[in-house]
Order: sequence, then structure tokens, then C-alpha cells
Amino acid sequence: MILIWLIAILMIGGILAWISQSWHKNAPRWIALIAAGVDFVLVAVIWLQNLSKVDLTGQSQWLFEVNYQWIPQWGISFFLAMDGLSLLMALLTTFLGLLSVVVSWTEIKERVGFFHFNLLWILAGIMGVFTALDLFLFYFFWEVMLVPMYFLIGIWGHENRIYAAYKFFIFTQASGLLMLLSILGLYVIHGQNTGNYTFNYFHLLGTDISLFTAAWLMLGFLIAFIVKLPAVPFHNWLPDAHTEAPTAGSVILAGLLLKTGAYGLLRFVIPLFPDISELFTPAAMMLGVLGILYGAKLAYAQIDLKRLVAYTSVSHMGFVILAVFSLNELALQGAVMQMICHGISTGALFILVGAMHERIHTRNIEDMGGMWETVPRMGGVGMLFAMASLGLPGLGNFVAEFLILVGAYQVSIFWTVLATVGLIAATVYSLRIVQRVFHGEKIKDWKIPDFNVREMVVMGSMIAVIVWLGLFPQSVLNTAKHTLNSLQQRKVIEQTAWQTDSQTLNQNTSENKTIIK
Amino acid sequence: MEILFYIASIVAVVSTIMVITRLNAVHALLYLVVSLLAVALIFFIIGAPFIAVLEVIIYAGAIMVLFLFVVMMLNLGKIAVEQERRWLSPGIWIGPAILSLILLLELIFMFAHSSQAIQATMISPKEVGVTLFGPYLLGVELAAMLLLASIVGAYHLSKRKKKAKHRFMEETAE
Amino acid sequence: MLELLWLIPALPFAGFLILALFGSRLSRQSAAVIGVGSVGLSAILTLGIAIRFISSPPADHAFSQMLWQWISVDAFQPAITLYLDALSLVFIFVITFVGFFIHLYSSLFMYEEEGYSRFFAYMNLFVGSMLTLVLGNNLLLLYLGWEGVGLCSYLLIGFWYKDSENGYAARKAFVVTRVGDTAMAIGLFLLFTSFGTLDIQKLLQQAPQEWTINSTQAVLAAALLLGGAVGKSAQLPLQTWLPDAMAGPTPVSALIHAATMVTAGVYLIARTHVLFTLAPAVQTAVAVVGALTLLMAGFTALTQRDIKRVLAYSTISQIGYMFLGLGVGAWSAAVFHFMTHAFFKALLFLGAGVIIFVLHHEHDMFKMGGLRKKLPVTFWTFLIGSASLAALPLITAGFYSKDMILWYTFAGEQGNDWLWAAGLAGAFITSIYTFRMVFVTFYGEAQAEITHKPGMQLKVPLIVLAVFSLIAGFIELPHTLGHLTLFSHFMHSALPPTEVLHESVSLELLLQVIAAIAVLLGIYIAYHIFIRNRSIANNLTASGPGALLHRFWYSGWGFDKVYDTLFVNPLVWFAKINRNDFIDLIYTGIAGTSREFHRQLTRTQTGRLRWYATGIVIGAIITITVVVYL
Amino acid sequence: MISIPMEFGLILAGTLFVLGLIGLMVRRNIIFVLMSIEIMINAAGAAFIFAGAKWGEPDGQIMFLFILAMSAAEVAVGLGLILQIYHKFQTLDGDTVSKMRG
Repeated sequence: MILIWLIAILMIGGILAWISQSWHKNAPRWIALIAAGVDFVLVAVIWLQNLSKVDLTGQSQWLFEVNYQWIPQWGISFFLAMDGLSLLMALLTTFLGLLSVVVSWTEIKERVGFFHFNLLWILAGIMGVFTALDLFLFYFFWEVMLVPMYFLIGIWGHENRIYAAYKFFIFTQASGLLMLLSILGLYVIHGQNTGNYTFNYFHLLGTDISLFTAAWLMLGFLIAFIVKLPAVPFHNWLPDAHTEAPTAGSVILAGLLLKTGAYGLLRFVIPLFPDISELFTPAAMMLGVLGILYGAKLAYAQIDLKRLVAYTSVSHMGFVILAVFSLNELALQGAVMQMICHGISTGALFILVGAMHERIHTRNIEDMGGMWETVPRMGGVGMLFAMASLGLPGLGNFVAEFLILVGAYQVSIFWTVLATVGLIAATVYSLRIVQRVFHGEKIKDWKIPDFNVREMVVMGSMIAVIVWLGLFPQSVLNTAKHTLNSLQQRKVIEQTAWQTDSQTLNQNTSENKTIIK
Repeated sequence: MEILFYIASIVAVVSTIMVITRLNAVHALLYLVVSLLAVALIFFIIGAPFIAVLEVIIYAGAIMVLFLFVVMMLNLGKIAVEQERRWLSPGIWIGPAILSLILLLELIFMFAHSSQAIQATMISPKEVGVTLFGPYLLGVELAAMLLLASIVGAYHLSKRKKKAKHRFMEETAE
Repeated sequence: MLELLWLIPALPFAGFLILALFGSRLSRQSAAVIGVGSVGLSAILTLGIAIRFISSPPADHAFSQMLWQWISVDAFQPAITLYLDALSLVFIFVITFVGFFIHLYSSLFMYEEEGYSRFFAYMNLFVGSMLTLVLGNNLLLLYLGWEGVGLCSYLLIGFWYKDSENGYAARKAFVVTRVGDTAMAIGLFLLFTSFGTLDIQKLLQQAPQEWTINSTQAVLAAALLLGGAVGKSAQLPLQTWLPDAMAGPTPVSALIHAATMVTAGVYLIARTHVLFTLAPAVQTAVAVVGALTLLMAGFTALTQRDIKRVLAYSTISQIGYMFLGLGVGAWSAAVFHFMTHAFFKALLFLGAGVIIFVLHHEHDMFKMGGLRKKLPVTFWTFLIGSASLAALPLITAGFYSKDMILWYTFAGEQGNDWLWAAGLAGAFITSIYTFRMVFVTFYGEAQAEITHKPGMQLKVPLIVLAVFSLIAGFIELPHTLGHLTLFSHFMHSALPPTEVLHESVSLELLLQVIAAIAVLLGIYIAYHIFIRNRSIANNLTASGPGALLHRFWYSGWGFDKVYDTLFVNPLVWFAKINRNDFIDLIYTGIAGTSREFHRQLTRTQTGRLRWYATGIVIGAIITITVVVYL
Repeated sequence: MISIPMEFGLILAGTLFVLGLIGLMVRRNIIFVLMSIEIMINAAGAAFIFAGAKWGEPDGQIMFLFILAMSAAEVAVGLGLILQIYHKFQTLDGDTVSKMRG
């Protein structure tokens, strides 16, 4: 039941915030804050409760399940379930959601109620995406999360926000429709094979499809998730959407929306089509490395600070693709860790840039310089999160990137070496942020206030989390361990089944399996 | 009798050609009347006397006369003819003529291979009347409604304030 | 007592946290107390542990203390465990000892600078990370210290952030060392994939069993680790960043770019010596890199005008000696040279710091001169340091450590004569440029006025380090002079002894005499050129080939220009050319073509009735033909 | 009675229809356009009659009756429109009346 409450609180909070706009200008802010806060507390309690329980194996991977008939004729059920992975993602969602409400306290002036309505409904959509296990319901939440984001960018954005909102919407919607096709394809094939037409994730897991159709179905899912998790050829919506979105929008866009893509890969693409994703690994790794290097190159060339940070998240997400398709536990744990750490470090950078924009009303890096003297606290925070984004050991990103690279190394040395070269590129662009904004000569003499208490609380909490993830990542790794193990077993069972009936399995898959053991 | 049919059809075709080539609207109208009469004759020959008569009365009589009234009312005269000559440069004929020729050839080619002959039995108006009010009763009602609508439309469209019709008189506000 | 090991790195980190969080509110006095105090406390603690360790060594001469399990995923189980053995003891002793004095020195040196607490915060963070690097028992923890040290060197070089030149030098240092770190990271992946663990001790046991000598994997792993070491210790391919790192405050150069950080590479190779013995090809590569670097840096130091850059190039050269020692298998000799080098090089930097401090930031040696009488303490301590650097025979520590390396290069199992010859030539050049520096700065007529006398906090560290530069050598005497092997005996518990091919005292004596002659000759030449008649130096560099050679050496053998044209400029150009992402054109292109297609279509709607009629006819014709004939 | 080859009748109707079409496409004067439409309608009616005659069914003729009604209504409204156009634009040129375009 708690799962329904998690989503319901956000939705009701959204509606209330919208209505309350007429009572008092600041009422929507407080209502949104309470809704997000309550949700965060709920998820945190679940997580702490389960921290001890999750370690012992043998206990079922799914912590909560809620399953009601929704449209029985077509086998669609309102099926929500939460396991280690979705628990972590839910935690990240509520944490960043709470922060984005606090951050936009002074930035959003007009139509405050509608803004918070959109904000909370995006969070509800994302929460739904992370917990839905009925493919139809998954697609439903996929749309619920998309529309308010469009409004958020379109109404409260900066200069050419309409263009950015359109681009974002078309990109995600088009790829989403491809995914819908695959879902329906899967639904029909499963129905024909077994007679019962259902969208239920567990039933669909077992469908045996010929390699050819499996490839096409997987492609549908893959494109939807790769567009969302920007892999290089499809990443163009991200810089525009980020540059034009308000601070809260950017934080949610970078922190959460990109993760829905990665989560989709882990939850749907790998388990549903294990052998195809095995064949797809070299291409995926190439895509990942391309993302890392190309994202880094572009990040280095940007003048607009927000666009620069957006391209850095393209580069960081390249690591996630590399990891997800390495299909061994090290890389998968690294991917989950990277999703969380990237969410926090890039979220913090966006909040910083947003605060800077609120003060000096420009994002152009050329007229910033020597800001450390006027705003030392902002400089310190910026320095720390720039270091986090270049993967400094002792902060969360390093643990993630190291796990990913070690995991990927076992699959293909060539791509991993190229990805490690990406680390140097990460250093170059991160240091450029610090140098051009905080150090160097003062180009314009800005008289601006430093971080106030509210911003310092937000930043402080994020610093605490990123440093805690860097030094004590084990609690997060344990929570995700169950899901990733079951992901592994399914892959191994799949292989043994494949081995028994076709003895001509090529050498590398079995040898690859021994290393994972 | 067949010879009569062929003559009437030739007359019809020639007069229709004359209709579309005349510069003066009134001459064209009169040729049109001739063409309609020729068609009416053909109808009579192949045994549809009721329709032939109707064609003469309604089509040739009523519609063409209505046309004539309107043309007269507009009172175009010399200027209109001059204008027509300018609009009807020879070059303009080629495009449509070719297209229509192709269309005609196709039609002819399509009709060519259905070669039953028409027995041309006489269908008396009584038979027409019986079937008209038999299965087609609903059709008649609809036709009546259509005519009513057109009357109202025509009246409304041509209603306008008292003002001079001739184009040299100065304009009064609508 | 040993249980308090975790406090040694913890204290500087705690100092960093206090200074970083409450720095702006603390007064300068309390910031200095915290900064210097934390390092002082860990120095005392190290002393205590050292005494305890030497007096009653724990089981098999090593003590490890696990703090918490850092990551445990599948087979990858790195834990935060501190590992103390002879090698790491020497390193933490040097780091905390020299570190403390440098902190004491900088408490006065940096007094008028703004951002005083920020400076001490970074210095404490540096000492903390260096201690974690040295005490880490698995390569991942070592890597954490490794990157932490790199970060602090970036922060401290760019300490005076107002002038973007320093920012550029800081970024250059961080990126070049990061290139080395990436090579090392790939080495770590290789080691983990082959052995399933990153724990150093386990690695050193499993490596000989699983890998055969000179097997490709061993060579690859050793080469990658060498790449990392070369990056951090500014050896040949990646040494361009150290001279520019002099843009930072002088105590920073003393601590980071002389005593501790640059020797991290030496520690790494010494720590993972089994991998290098497994790959002799790479070991000789280490020796060759060392030899080439010491020659190249020596010649460049000859031509430098800025006193700090002379010291920077001499650091590169001395680390070249350590690499030479490691390359020929003289592990304990290299570590011994590290210790002595830390003392006298820190002394020289601090001395240079005093001169610069006194002549209000004048760096060019040729504008100084005649400081002998005005700064007596600085002069004498500087002289002792230079003598030790030039390895003045018998009395200075430098002599014993450098001589030990030269002896093993000649007589050692993997040694060979060419390397020894290079080492000797290096020693000769070192003495020339060292005494050139001394004579130019302290002798001759005074050109600049002294603003104010250096305070006690500046002089005490100089005196202590000078004492150490002298006596530190006596704990390890060669056969010819009493054969006292306290240091190498102590090191055998951690590092294997080096076998000597032909064990003959007379040969060793002969080599020492040759080395002594080379050094004295060098001093005489420096005296002759730079005291008696300066004109020789000028007309040497004025003539054609001489000027060319001078400019070539002055620019650090042209490495900077080569790297700029090969890597930096093309990459920057490549980044700038497509600033806004040509892939975007695909999508804007799609949008554009659809708009264009729409525009063409609207032109067909002309509004003229006849055109529509013709359209209908054409349509009719087409449909009829299609239906009837196709 | 007389027997005329069926296709001849249809060909006649076809030619009349095509001639009307030419008139429609060529003439710019709206009245002539309306007249050509009348010809085409009449030709279509003729085709019905021929078919009715061939099968000996009165349906052809009934269809012609409806066509007649429709054509009468069409002319009435058409002429009304022409008067309005003439009143507004003082000209009968079909091309001036081309506001409705893309």
C-alpha cells in the first residue's frame, strides 16, 4: 500500500499546491515542501528498515508489491513493486525533489501554484516509472512524467524555451512510441505463445522469441532508453532543455529523467532480451565510449555554463551505458552508483549555476572570473562538485567510475582503455569550470551576495551525501545487490539453457561466465 | 430511325462546341438550348419520352431562361465581348484540350468493348411515375427539400440594398 | 602504541576539516596553531611509533590496521587498511618531520598573504593524503592518496588564484599528472583482473606464482605502473609540469615539489618491486628513464636564471637518480637517497624562500648577489644544503646516498657501465649548477636592498634541516668507510637486498675517488666562471652554437613546445571547431526540410478556379489509367 | 424498334461531358463556367438515360429526374452567387476571386 501512498501524496500535493495559489502567494511552496518532505521521510524509513534485511540472501528480492486489476480484458493490471534498485531510485527522486522545491523558493515568481503542480507531478511520474512492473502502466507513467516537464521548460524557461521544450518533447515522445510498439509486440507474441494476454512483467519475462524478432523488440526499448539517457547520436535535446529549464527543472532533468533511461535498460532491456543484449555489447560499449569522449570534447568547448554542465552529464552517462552492457556484477553495481552520484553532483552543479544566474542574470562564462573573492562559499562548493565530476577519489563518482571500468575491463580491454582516457578529458573540462568562473582575473566587478542559509543547507546536505557515498558506499551497494544478482542469475540460466540445446556456443560467452563466478 | 439518332447527336456535339467557343454569352446560351433540344430528341428516339419532354420544359425552358435573365440583368454588352476576346487567346486552348482529349480517349476505350445494342423499348411515363413513387419515394422527398433550400439560398444571396446596378454609377454603402 | 597508527593521517585531515569549515572565522594565529599543530602532533606520533617499531618490531616486521570495509562487490573487496612496514615508516617519518618544519616556516612566510587559513587547510589536506598514499595497504587506497595529492598540488600551485598564469600552471600540473594516473589506473584494472585482488601484499605473493618472468602481462602491468610513477614524479616524458609548478608559494614547492609528492612514484615502484623484478625489461627502462632525466634536467638547470626553477630542475635530476637506483635493483639505496634528498632539497627551497621573502619576490638570481654578509644564517644553511646536493665527499649526506646508488649501478646485478657513466656525468653537472647558484646569489656585489630580516620561525627550520642534511648520511656508510649498514639492514624487512657481482672494496674505493674528483672539479669550474670572471659565461652563451644550445636547454629541451604543438593546440582547435555539435544539424535539418516541403505544397493552392478544375482532370486521368490499365 | 449500339450513346455522353470540361477549364468568365457545368450535368444525365434504356428500367429516367432537380437548384444558387460577385468585384473574371489560397 505504501507504494500507492508514495505516488498519491505527490499527486495530491500537486493539485493542492495549484489550488492554494489563490489563497496566498507562498502557500504552494509550503505545500510542495511538505509533500516532498513527507515522501522523502517515508522512503528513507523504508530504506533504513530494509538496510539490515536486504543483506541476507534467500529472502525475495521484492520488498513491496501492489497488484490490482485495472483493465482485465487486456490483462492490464495496476502492478507496482519495489526492490533494491527501485528503492534507491525512489530515494534519489524524493531527495532531489525536496531540494528542487527548496531551490526554487525565490527564483519562481509568477504562477507559483502551477509550477509546483508540474514539479510534483513530474516526481510522481518518475516514482511511478521506477516502481511500475506492468509494461502498460510503465508506459503510462512514462507519459505522466513527460508532459509536466514540457510545461516546466516551456513556461518558466529562459530565452528560447519554446524551441527547447518542443525539441525535448518530440525526442522523448517519438522514442517512447517506439517503445510502445515493442511493448505491444511483446504482448502479442506472449499472448499467441501462451494464450494469456497480459502486460505483467513476470509473465513476459519468460516469452521465448526468435532471435530476429527479439532483436527488433529490443531495439524499440533500447532507442527509447538511449534517447532518454542521452547516448551520443540522440543527445541533442539535453543541452537545449538544460540551458532553458529553470533551476528546479534542470536538477530534475539531470538528476532523475536521465536515470529513468538507465533504469529502463537495467529493468527491461537486459532481463527481457538477455541473449540479444549479449550480442549488442560491443556496439553498446562503442556507443558509451563515444558518449564519454564526445560529451567531454563538447563540454570543453562551451561558453554557456549550463550547456557545459549539460554536456558533462552526457559524458557521465556514457559510463552508464558502458557499464550496463558489460553485464557483470561489478559494472552493474558501478552503473547504479554512477546514477546516484551523477544525480547528486550534477544536480548540485546546476543549483550552483542557477544561483549564479539568479544573481548576475547571465550564464556566459566569459564575463565571470575571479569570483572566489566576492563569493568564497560558492567557490568552495563549486570546487568540490567540479572535483566530484572529474572523479576525485574520496567522493562518490570515483567509486562508481572505478567499479564500471574494472567491470568493463573484464569484457573488453580496448573500450575500457578509451573510457579511462575519458577521465583525462573530464579533468580538463571540470578544471575549466573552476578556472573560468572562480579563479583568474576579475573581468566584471560583480557585487553579489554569497550563499544564504537556505542555499547553504541544500548544498551542505548534498556535500554530506556525496562524501558519504565516496567513503561508505557499501550501504548503497548492498541495497542494489539483490536486484543485480537476480539479473546475473537470469543471464546465467539463459546461457546454460542456450548451451544445452546448441553446443556450438562460441567460446567467449562461457569464458566470460567463468570470470564472473 | 437510327439515322435520326446519329444526326441529332452530331447536332448536339457541334452546338456544344459552339457553346464553349462563343465570345458573346447570349449566343453561347442559345447554342446550349439547341444542344439540349438535340439531346431531348435523342432521348425520345431511344424511348424515354417523359424525360425528353421534361428536358425540353425544365432544362431548356426554365434553367436556360433563368440564365438568360441573369445575363440580360448583368447587361454586359460590347465591353464584355472585348474582354472575352482578350481572355480567350488561342494559346489557352491547347492545355485543357489535350487533357480532355486524353480523358475522352480513355472513356471511349473503356466504353468500346461493351457492345450490346439498346433494344430501345418504350418506357412509358406511367411506369416512370409508378417506380418514382415506389422505391424512390424518399429520393423525391430529398429532391423537394433540395429545391426548397436552393430557393431560400437564391433569394437570400441576391438580396441587397437598393442601388444602381450599372458600374458607372457611384457606389452606395452596402 | 601501534594502534594509534590511524591517527597519523587522521590528524591532518581533521586539521583540514576544521580550517576548511571554520577558516574564515578563525584568527590568523589560531589557524597557524591548528595547521602547524596537527602536522606536529602526527610527527611526534610517528616518532613514537618509529621507536616502538624499531625497538620491538611486530610479527614479520609489518603491522596492518583495518579501519572499515570500503567497497565489497563480488570479488572486489578493497578495505581502508593502513599497513606499516620499514618502507612506509621511512616515508611517513620524512613526510611528517619535513612537513612539520615547512608548516612552521610557512606560518610566518605566508603571514601577510590573504587566504591564510585556506593555505593551511590545503597543506593539511596534502599531508593527510600523502600519509594515506604511503600507508595504504591496497592499491585502491594508494590511488586515493595519489589523486588527493594531485588535487592538493593543483590547489596549492594555483593558490594565488588572482593571476591566471598560476591557474594555468596549476591546471597543467593536474592534467599532466592525471595522464600518468590514467596509465596507473589501467594497470590496476589489469592487476585486479589477473589476481582478483588489489591488496599489495597478496599481489606480491601471487605474482611470482602466476606470471612467468617477462610474460606480456607482467611487462604490461609494470609498464603501466611506471607510467603512473613517471607522471607523478615528473620524469622524462611527463616532466614539463614541475618547473611551471614553481608558480606556487615557496613552502609549497619545498613540501610538495621537493620532499614528498614528487617521490610518490619512487614509493610506488619500491612498494611493488616484485612486479618490476618479474619484468626485467621494464626495470631497465626505469633505470634508463632515470639516467636520461637526470642528464636532461642537469643541463637545463645550468641555464636557468630563476632560483626556484634551478631547484625544480635539480629535483627532477635527483629523482632521476632514485629511478636509476630502483632500475638497477638498489631498492634501499634509492629510498636512502629519497630521505637525504628530502632534507637538503627542502632546506634549499626554504633558503630560497627566505631570499625571495627578503628581496620582496625577486626570483632572478642574477639580480641578487652579495647576500653573504646580510643573511649569515641563510647563507651557511644554504651552503650546507648545496654541498649535500652536490654530494661533497665524506661530510654531506648527499654523498653517501648518491655514492651508494652509483656503486650499485656499477657493481649491481642489473647495473651497467653506461648508466654509471651517465650518473657520474650527472654528479659533475649537479655540482656545477649548484655552486653556480650559490656563488651568483651570495657572492658578488649586492644589487638589491634587503627589506627586513627573517624571523625566528624561518631560521629554526633552516638550521634543523641543515643539521639533518649533514648527519643523515652517517647511518649508512659504504664498505670503504666503516661499513655501517643500519639503514639497509632496517630496509631488508620490506625490500629485497641487492646482490653485487664483484664484491671488492678496492673497486668501490676507486669509484668513490672518481666521484669525489668529479664533484670537486665541478665546484672549481663553477668558482672559476662565476666568481673570478663572469665574462666567460656571457660570451659562451653569446656565440652562435652556444646561444642556440643555451636557448634549447633553457626551454627544458623544447618539451613544452613539442607537447603544445603535438597535443595541446590540436585538441583545443578540435574542441573549438564544432562548438555547437554538428549532430544537431541532423535534427534541425529534418525540421528544415519538412518546413520547406510544406512551403512548396502551399504554392500549388493558387486560388484560381480553372487551376483546380485542371487538377481534377489530371487526377481523373491518373486514376482511370491506374484502375483500368495497371 | 431501333437498336443503337450502347457504346455509341455512352460515347456521345462522354464527348458532351469532355466538351463541358474544356469549357470549364478554358473560360475565365464565371457565367461560361457555369454553362459548361450545365453541359457536363446534362451529359451525365444522358448517360443515365442510355443505361436505363439499355436495361429497359425506368430507374435511369428517375435518376435523370433527380439530376434535373439538383441542376436547377445548382443554377439558382450559382447565379445568385454570380450576382454577388459581380456586385462586389465589378468583374466576372474567375481569377480575381482568388482570396482563398495557401
